Amino acid sequence: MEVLLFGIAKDIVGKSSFRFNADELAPGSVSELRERLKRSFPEFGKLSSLAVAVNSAYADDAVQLKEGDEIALIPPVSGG
Amino acid sequence: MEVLLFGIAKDIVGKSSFRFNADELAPGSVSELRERLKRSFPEFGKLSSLAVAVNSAYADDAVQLKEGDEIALIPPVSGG
Amino acid sequence: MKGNISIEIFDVIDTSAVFAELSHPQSGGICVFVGAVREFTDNEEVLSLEFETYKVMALKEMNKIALEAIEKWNLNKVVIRHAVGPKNVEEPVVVVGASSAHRDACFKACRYLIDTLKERVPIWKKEIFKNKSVWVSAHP
Amino acid sequence: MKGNISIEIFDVIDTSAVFAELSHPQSGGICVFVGAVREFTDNEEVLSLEFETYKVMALKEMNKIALEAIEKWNLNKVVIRHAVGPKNVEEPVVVVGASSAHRDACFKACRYLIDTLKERVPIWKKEIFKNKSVWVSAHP
Repeated sequence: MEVLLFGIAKDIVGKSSFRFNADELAPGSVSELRERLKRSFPEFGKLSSLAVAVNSAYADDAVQLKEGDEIALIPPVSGG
Repeated sequence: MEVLLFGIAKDIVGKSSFRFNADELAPGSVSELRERLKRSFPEFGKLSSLAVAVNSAYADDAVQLKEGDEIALIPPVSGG
Repeated sequence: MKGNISIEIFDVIDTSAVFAELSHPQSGGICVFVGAVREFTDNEEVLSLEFETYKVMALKEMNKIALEAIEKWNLNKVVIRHAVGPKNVEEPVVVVGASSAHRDACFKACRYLIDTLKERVPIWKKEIFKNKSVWVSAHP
Repeated sequence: MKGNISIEIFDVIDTSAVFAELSHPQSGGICVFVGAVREFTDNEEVLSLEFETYKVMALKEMNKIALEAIEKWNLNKVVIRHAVGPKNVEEPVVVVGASSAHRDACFKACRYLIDTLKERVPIWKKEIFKNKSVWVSAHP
């Protein structure tokens, strides 16, 4: 399971994407992904917000993740 | 004293300007001009509004008119 | 004097350079409104429009409106342009624009420019239909 | 489907043709907002900006916003364009525009397009100052 990183999320992790090495270690839901990230990278907890997109649409905490999903971390947007 | 006419005012009078032939016949104020016009051309009374400009600025009824002023009738504007 | 003003009345107005003209190093926002000729008025087909102006006064009033907007919203630049003569469907007849540090000011200023122009600037529009022509707003 | 939509993300955005693109025989009003790079943020001199996007999602969100605006204000045409990569002072970074029968709808729609783009579209802006660079809005 691959997670795309943008903006400050890319700076926090130090790369533009990462993988959960084995499928059995992948988080089962958006909320689980979010929890795990904050544990591994406490900097995520300091952001104004951290949204998650699944297959290029905003996904709330309850959304289940499955192999093949395109997942992305969306730190506070600042276009325009 | 010359009075410039625009838009429907030009159509009502049938020309783009007119003069008061002798200075002693010229109206002394904006309100007098307005009254005289409505008497000579009752169609002016039917307009949504009729403003008067003296020297290319809106002038209210009390403004006095003198020889050499540039006077214009301003029927309802509709630019834009 | 803060706020650079460009006021013009032309036979044909060009919209292609307006953003470049309103650009300013301290402007994060530029808002422009263009009014164009519509095909229908109250479901009646408009063949063309004809604009007439009292040019010397129109330019003065447009300048006053620009100054009022600069004062009120602290604008960096203002453009007000109006076309005269015959105009066909889709042709631009008026362009107003403002640039400011933040977007709220330029949106409000742009709306003020067009609303006030329509109220005060001595320009008259005649709508030409198939069987008649009408000076817009002349009668109640 | 009423309402023609043009959504794009480019390295450089061109503003010169936007009014021609939004022109429509039933549109009497066209409102366009351009966001550009400002020289100062909180009195600190900005050397340049850098925009990054999650492009596939950004295009989808921009399309959703355009559809919402068309539905709400009965627009004839909508344009949403955003630049990515490095941008210097005065360069346009975003263009949003709407055309509609009357001016009230296109003004309100244009404001909605830019406000909602700033809230939802996955684009990130980094401000580059002399001694630091900052992802805008990242921290409270």
